[in-house]
Amino acid sequence: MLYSEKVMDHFRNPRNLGKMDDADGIGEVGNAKCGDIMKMYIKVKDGIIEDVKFNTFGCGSAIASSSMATEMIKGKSIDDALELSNKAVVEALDGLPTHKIHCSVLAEEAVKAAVKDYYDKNGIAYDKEKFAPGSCPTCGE
Amino acid sequence: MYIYADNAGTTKMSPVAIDAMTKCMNEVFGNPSSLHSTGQRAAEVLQKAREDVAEALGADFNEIYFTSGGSEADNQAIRSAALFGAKKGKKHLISTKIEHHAVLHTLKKLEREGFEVTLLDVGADGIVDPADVEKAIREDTALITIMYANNEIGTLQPIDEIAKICKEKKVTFHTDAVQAVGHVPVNVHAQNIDMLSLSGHKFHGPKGIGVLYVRKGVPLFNLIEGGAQERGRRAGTENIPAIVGMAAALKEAVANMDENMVKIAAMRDRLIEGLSTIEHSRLNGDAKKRLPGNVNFCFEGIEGESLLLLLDEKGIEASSGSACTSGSLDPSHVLLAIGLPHEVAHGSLRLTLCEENTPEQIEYIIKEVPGIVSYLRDISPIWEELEKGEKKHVI
Amino acid sequence: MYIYADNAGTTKMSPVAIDAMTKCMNEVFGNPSSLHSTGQRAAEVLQKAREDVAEALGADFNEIYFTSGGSEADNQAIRSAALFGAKKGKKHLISTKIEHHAVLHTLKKLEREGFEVTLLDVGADGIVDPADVEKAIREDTALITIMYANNEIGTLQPIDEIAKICKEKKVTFHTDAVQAVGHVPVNVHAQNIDMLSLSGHKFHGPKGIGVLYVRKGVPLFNLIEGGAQERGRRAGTENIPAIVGMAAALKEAVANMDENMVKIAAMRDRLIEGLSTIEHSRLNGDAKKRLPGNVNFCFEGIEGESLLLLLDEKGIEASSGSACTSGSLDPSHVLLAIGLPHEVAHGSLRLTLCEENTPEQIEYIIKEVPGIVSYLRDISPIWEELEKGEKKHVI
Ligand SMILES: Cc1ncc(COP(=O)(O)O)c(C=O)c1O
Ligand SMILES: Cc1ncc(COP(=O)(O)O)c(C=O)c1O
Ligand code: FES
Ligand code: FES
Repeated sequence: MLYSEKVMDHFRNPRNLGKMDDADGIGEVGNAKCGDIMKMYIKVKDGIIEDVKFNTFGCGSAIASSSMATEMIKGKSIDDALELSNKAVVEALDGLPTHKIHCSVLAEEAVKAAVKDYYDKNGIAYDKEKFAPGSCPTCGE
Repeated sequence: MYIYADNAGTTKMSPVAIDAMTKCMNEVFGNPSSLHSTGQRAAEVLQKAREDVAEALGADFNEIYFTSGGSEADNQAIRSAALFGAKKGKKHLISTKIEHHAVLHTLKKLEREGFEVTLLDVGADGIVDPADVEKAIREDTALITIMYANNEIGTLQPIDEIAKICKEKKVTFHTDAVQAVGHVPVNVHAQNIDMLSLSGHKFHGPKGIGVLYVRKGVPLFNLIEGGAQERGRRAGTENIPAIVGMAAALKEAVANMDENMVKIAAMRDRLIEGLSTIEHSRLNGDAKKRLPGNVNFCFEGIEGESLLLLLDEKGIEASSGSACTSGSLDPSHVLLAIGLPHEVAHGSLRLTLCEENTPEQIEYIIKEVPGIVSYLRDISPIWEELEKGEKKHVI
Repeated sequence: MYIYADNAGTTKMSPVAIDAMTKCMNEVFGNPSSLHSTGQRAAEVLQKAREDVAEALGADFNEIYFTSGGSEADNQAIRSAALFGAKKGKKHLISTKIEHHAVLHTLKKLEREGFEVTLLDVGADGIVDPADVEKAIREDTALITIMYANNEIGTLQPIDEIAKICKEKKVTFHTDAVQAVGHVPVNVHAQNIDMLSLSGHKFHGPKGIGVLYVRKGVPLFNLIEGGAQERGRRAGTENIPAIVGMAAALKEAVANMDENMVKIAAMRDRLIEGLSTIEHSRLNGDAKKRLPGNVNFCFEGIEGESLLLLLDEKGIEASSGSACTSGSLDPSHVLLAIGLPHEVAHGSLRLTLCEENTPEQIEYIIKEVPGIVSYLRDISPIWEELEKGEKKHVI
């Protein structure tokens, strides 16, 4: 099988799927041209990500990666969420095919983008370096 | 319900072909180059299969070269015509933007070797205009290679007109007929085709075997050097069981073609009708000038791979021009060539039918697809923008 | 009695291989590039076969490239090494005079394209001297390709020594092991082999399928362009049934190798002993450093084809280095390379055994050959001259 059981589980039954009307931060990454867009919503209270939701346009591994990423940051502090790496997502999914690794990169970036939006909206200062618009390893965008 | 609707990807071998092949593996194992009885028996069986294949194509038996499949046949035909052209100073090759990669990548390589390649556009209907072919021909054109039927959107190209132009202008004409042979009538002599490629596994025959037809008088160069098999033009011990299996499948396909075409086209048209009710969807490729079994749709706002995986869960096996399925991230070059924007090209679904499919299966597909499309649109950020009017619908 | 003794020509498929293949044709018909269950099932089966083949060769699975046979593998390996060599200004290729035509003709073609080819002599025993290989290496040597075992006279080449020299001198080493794999131990990593070709039908597997092993780090160019199969290095829908059949046959051959080698070599040695009693005959190739199943004799004063036809009448299926069997009139380049004069080279007989042959069959052959040889000598004007002393016996 192309995908692990974990990937298929998260693809079939995505966790935290949907929109959030009263989100504190929204991040959207990816690009329709190359076939993948992730939109992530976070609800933050006292520096803790209380709730998270996502919508994804993309392949099986894009949907599974976003689902897994939301699960990994839900209930965590923002600092912890910012530590989430695409590697951790891939590991949690029991691996991804090589040409699908970029989907996990998008998931990592979606989390960062949502946090950045939250910081921007609330006038919280942050280290711009950390949020350097990560160029996609695959398409360079 | 289990539905195999990826017959353009590959087909299930017919029992007739499996039997012919298994019988051959057990009884006709000889090397046809060997002088002894076992070898000569193999040589006879090979000759019979060659004649059968020739008959099915309207060719002479000594115009048939067995290859390991469609890709090899395409490579050999194009490289051969290019090399013989170059000897006469002709280094211009003409093809279309919607060819299979076996053709496109071979042309790309020849381009790097100093040939000039013109890739013709096709219309929004996925069909090349013979007038464009005629206009593209130059003094130094060595070859025109245009596929008989497209593997993604199923469009049938105006092969008769193109071949006639080539004949008049004295340019060698090759057609990749991998998707056509066994499905629609083909007669190489009547249609003035100089070279034609086909592949066994696309019409319920075995994999790893194909044919390059080369009209008598058209020179052929070896892609694989070695023994004197295939009249010295393709080395390697002949794959008799596969050749026999392919010949059996082709004979069967041709014998049942008229009947199958009507039956399959009816299912195709019903499927197109049913999927067309999904809003912001579109059929890719001309509705009528297409293979009897090909249905190819785009659904705006969704991505092809997820659609395929969810269909598979429902027992429906299909394919997509979507990049994600092939290990590359570029969407189908065919869908781009017919003018679809990237984001729409990512949301394609190809259902390719054969005579084994049933009207009940078609109704089941029509029932299941809309729900899956809706679900994927619901979770798609693009669809949200489209619906909110933040982005314009393309289809 | 019916005796098939042309196993170097091709083998009868083993029931295990036929079963594996037939099962696959019926059950695993998918295209491994397809995402749906049927396709993914095929991808799994393909991966398993790749691992099995790799294990049998002492390679990693991602060093295995499936091809349509030994000829294609030879062509791709040699052309690839030549092209990558040329990029670095290395345009010298080394091989031997006794290679298979798949190698020799590819080299000949490269020569016409501007490469320089050194074809090493072999000794009267049919074996190349590693010292000659070492001496032939130049600064601009891109490739050394030397067969593992010769297909006509069965001689085993000093592959370990040659590969070691190549490793020291940093020259890519390819070996055509079509006649060796499945018959004698081969371990590509342990033996420092960079590239190796094999063919399924030489060890009771299917025809039309082979392997090119390419060590990790050695660049590989495509002979067949198109889809991204075989990690982008060999286009064409994977021939899963044949790959599975070959893997099954190879596993079986390797598992029984020790036992078979002893059994077959004993029959070989008895056959050599028996045929040696015929006067003015000689064994071609070293008596010990040869494939367990290979017996190759020359009988002065007769011509190979007539011998084969008469043997066939007696139920003995064999082959000959004789020209007539291959459509060319030149005697075997291998027999000439070991120093036989033309007239003797025409009178050769190759009997190649497998584990299916029996000691009774060997005795039958030993009983029948002398009479046929005598008969042909009786009707031969050359023999008359030899007997009268007008010409000198060569052997
Ligand atoms: C030494 C050798 N190399 C290459 C080949 C070619 O193999 P195939 O006929 O499978 O292409 C053969 C057999 O014919 C052979 O004996
Ligand atoms: C149009 C077309 N050409 C060529 C090929 C290549 O055929 P094969 O996979 O048998 O090499 C295919 C199928 O994959 C095809 O659809
Ligand atoms: S953003 Fe999707 S591949 Fe680069
Ligand atoms: S979204 Fe296409 S590869 Fe992941």
